[in-house]
Amino acid sequence: TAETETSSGRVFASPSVRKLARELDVDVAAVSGTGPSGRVTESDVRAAAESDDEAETGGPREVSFSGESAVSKRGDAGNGEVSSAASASQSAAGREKTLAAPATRRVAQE
Amino acid sequence: MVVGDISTGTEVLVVGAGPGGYVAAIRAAQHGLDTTLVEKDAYGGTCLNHGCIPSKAFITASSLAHEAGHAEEMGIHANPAVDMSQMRSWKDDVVDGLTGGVEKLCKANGVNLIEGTARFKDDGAVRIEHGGEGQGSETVEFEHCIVATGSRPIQIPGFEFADDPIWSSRDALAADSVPDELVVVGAGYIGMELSTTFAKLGSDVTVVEMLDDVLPGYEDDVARVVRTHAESLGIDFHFGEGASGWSPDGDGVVVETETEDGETASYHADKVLVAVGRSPVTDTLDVANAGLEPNENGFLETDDRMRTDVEHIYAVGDVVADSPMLAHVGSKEGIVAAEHVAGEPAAYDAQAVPAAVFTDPEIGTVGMTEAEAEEAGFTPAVGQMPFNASGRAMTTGHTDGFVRVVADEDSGFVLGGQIVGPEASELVAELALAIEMGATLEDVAGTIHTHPTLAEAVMEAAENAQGQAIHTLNR
Amino acid sequence: MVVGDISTGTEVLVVGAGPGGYVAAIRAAQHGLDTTLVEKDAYGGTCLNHGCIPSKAFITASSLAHEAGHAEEMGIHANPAVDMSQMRSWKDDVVDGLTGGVEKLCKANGVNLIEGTARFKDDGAVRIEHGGEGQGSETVEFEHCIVATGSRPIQIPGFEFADDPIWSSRDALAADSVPDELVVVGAGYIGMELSTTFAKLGSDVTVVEMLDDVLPGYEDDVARVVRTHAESLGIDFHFGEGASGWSPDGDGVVVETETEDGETASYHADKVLVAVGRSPVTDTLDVANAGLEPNENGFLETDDRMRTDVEHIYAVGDVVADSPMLAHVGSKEGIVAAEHVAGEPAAYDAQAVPAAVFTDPEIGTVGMTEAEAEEAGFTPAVGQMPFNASGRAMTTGHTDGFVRVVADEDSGFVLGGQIVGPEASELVAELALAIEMGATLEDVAGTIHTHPTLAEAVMEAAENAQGQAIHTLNR
Ligand SMILES: Cc1cc2nc3c(=O)[nH]c(=O)nc-3n(C[C@H](O)[C@H](O)[C@H](O)COP(=O)(O)OP(=O)(O)OC[C@H]3O[C@@H](n4cnc5c(N)ncnc54)[C@H](O)[C@@H]3O)c2cc1C
Ligand SMILES: Cc1cc2nc3c(=O)[nH]c(=O)nc-3n(C[C@H](O)[C@H](O)[C@H](O)COP(=O)(O)OP(=O)(O)OC[C@H]3O[C@@H](n4cnc5c(N)ncnc54)[C@H](O)[C@@H]3O)c2cc1C
Repeated sequence: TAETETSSGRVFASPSVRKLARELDVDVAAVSGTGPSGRVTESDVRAAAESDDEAETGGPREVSFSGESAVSKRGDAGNGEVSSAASASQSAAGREKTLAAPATRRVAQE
Repeated sequence: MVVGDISTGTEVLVVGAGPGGYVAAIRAAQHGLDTTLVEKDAYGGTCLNHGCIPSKAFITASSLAHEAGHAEEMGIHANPAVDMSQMRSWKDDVVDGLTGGVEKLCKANGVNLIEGTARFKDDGAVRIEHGGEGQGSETVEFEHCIVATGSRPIQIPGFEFADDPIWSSRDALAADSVPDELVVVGAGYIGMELSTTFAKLGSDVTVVEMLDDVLPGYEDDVARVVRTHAESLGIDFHFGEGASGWSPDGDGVVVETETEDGETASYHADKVLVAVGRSPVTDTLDVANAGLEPNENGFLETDDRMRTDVEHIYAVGDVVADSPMLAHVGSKEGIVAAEHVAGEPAAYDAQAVPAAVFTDPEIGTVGMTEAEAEEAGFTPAVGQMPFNASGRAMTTGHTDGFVRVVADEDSGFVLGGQIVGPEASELVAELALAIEMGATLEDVAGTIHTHPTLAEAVMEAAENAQGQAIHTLNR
Repeated sequence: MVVGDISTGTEVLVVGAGPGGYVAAIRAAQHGLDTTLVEKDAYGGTCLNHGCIPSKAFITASSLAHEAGHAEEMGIHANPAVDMSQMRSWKDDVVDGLTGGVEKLCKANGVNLIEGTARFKDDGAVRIEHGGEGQGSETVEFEHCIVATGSRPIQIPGFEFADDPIWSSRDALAADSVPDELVVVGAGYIGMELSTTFAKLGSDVTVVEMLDDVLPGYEDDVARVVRTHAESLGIDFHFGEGASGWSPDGDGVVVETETEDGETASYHADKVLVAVGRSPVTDTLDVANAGLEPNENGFLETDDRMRTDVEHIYAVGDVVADSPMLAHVGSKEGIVAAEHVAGEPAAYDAQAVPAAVFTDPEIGTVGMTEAEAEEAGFTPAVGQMPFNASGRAMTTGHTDGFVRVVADEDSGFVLGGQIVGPEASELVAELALAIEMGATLEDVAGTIHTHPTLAEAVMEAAENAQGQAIHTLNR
């Protein structure tokens, strides 16, 4: 199977985010992720669809990880992830959960 | 051996070497802290010596014997004979291997091990009495202490575990013969696991339970699958009855029970297993001397860093208030406490705590039920996959039960799962990760699952919640 | 029955009702498309009738019999007798239940079912010849077609499946007696699964393999665990030998083999199972008439929407080029094709395809190996947990093998996992989800895993990769 979107490498985004990217016609491999270690989140894809300039942000291997960018992103990552998740389920009044993964929450605590 | 009273110091003192304590000690040592672990009895605590491990060993072995004896349909004709004392010594070997391993791992990570009973002198030191006559005692000063003293089985009036025919779960797990008739008081998870085990080994099992169903706390349809199967193994349930006393009768005993309305009944038995719950242990270590006050039920209260009211004293495991009395919860709490002492940003912030019951079939649950999701303000989207529609389940002959996934309708976020069926204890791991990762139904349904596996049922339940299941009809 | 040549039309025509085709048809119908599914042989295809399902039924049953007969250590004394024709009819019942289910699910979802062999007339119509004499034929015009014609076992020169002593995997799975001596040609996953099964049922098994190890494609240390255990079951391996011919010998046959250097050997057998691979089926349906050209190995090439070069004709399942020949891959491809026809934003974009081998112990793999991660430019962080350090594994007596997790050192992202050991096929599901979600080692290690379960080993392997394992020494 030829994988047009992923042929050049691993994409660190969940199946639902990748589907959203197809729906919004965004090349997920070219989106800079703001999730932990550069994971591409739903809000990243929506932002890319709006700004419509995702094509310039480079290939998939740059997206994702390592180096200072990832580390500096980590700081906001926790909050970013939490707030995007929270907005996705605003109807759930009184929800105590934060919908952030274990590593993200740890970063938030840091 | 050290005799007399010498005094040493340690950065972290851990009291109790169960899954709460030994994990805390190892992790503390991994962070470079000078760590001392005191255990009065046996490394591994209740879990390895008298709980999780021996029970699962007996469950697995008794299931193999039972299954092989009931597989004519598959073309397998066997009439297995069980040598209980051999089964018990195999189980002992398993336990010894693991407890020996815990000791080795502690040492290899640089944990100082002390055998003895620790009692607080004040909030900065314990006195440790070594086991056995004339072994002396020593004082250990600590900067931080982690209390991991666990729990013990609750006794009910009239039923003393010291009496030979009255079994605690610990006694049941040390059995080297199979009682002809066994009365089990209590149909919680420990009572149900052991009832099933002894029924498979050939005991005539009668279960007496005050409440009106097995496995209180589990949803009706989940408990029903287990109860129905237990009944098919010949287990006789009496709900709404409390055990009020017993008397010797020939070689065995007669157990009397009473309903709320005062009706009585009696059951003959060779042994009576009392499994009505467990209470926290704080009386072995004079907590008051350290300024700790157990709550009205005897538990120690903590914050999410596992600190008690006395900031540098932590509590983890079964002794902690408002926390499920489960080994893996204790271990997680131990890790949090150790890392917090080490200055790491750890907290007990699990979104989802999986739990398993090793009955036949097993139960595995994690996160919210549909009712809990509603209470929390979600509009639940619920999907289900019965194992009788699973190819893998059919090829094993175990098709009772189902996987249920509970999600938030709006966002699709997975909130919980209830699994009853083969390998439910293992299958729940994927849903725990899904919940912790903030995965949606689409993520679980969109992840390729190996065919033919039971895990496909998790995917199918997620698809069903979206109205897109392949192997079940969608509602 | 329709006789004569009438012509009807359909929006989606699916050819072949294996796990690729029937899943595609159901999903297409769920999206409201007028869908027709043609099958020439049996609903469920290879997988349900002659592959995944019957093999797993035999594997489970033979394992139960074998295990019960070898559990003296646990105190279980049994000498199970296997009635192979009864085992076979139990297996047939399982298969019938599932294939009947597939038919019902198709109908319930509104799929039109046609029995017969479809051949392309052109790129807009097929002619379907109904099975059996005088059943006639019909023409069906389609807007979109999904080719899901699957694969068949490869024959090697001199070994015709038509000859009675020569078995394809399909023949082996229809056996109603156990051969005293079985020669298996090929040590790939099908050969290894069936060798193990028949060895457990009592056959003297000899495996002849051209390459120099079992399970080509799997890492050495993974394959070794399976080979060593297979040897302990008495399976005799001969590597570097190809089967060159056979001749009758008394009631049985003699199989001749040859090495590259021309050395020969011969083995006596009652049956010879040839399991050297499978080739795609495109010759049943005159693909050229539709303008399709299989590649040099006979597969159809597709894009990530499963479209062939002829845009409105899709291919899914074993017939697709560069795609693992696995049931769950076929099903996923079927879903993608159906949803793409329906205008959904679907694509085959799996980051991780799990695969299992149901040997003893099982293998479950997903994503990248350490070597593959290096090749892809990552610096791999690798963690491992041996099952002999797992409490749950010890309580089952199955402690061979390990869980390995491969991650990216810098980011912590989980890239792959290799599991060999008990329930490996199930355990790999959690790692597949982890990879698809972009989870890090910390996410997996930070998720609470139920004690005592085999799934804890996944968590421990992730901790080990971070240098923080509790139950193994960290490197
Ligand atoms: C039959 C049975 C089956 C179970 N099955 C499961 C299961 O399948 N899964 C699961 O998650 N849980 C199971 N549990 C529960 C599990 O055993 C407990 O949750 C777990 O052991 C709690 O761990 P802990 O470290 O808090 O305490 P414990 O394991 O109770 O360990 C406490 C240790 O502290 C020591 N100690 C106490 N006071 C002192 C002192 N003053 N000085 C020195 N040492 C001291 C004790 O000797 C003991 O070794 C089961 C329990 C039972 C009884
Ligand atoms: C012994 C064995 C064990 C296996 N175990 C596993 C396992 O554990 N896990 C796993 O993932 N995979 C396993 N496989 C592989 C699995 O069976 C295949 O990957 C899967 O069946 C492929 O599905 P498919 O839909 O592409 O094709 P198939 O299942 O081969 O179905 C194709 C169907 O198309 C029909 N057909 C062909 N031509 C026409 C035509 N012209 N008109 C109408 N109908 C037509 C055929 O009759 C057939 O029913 C196993 C295979 C074997 C042989």
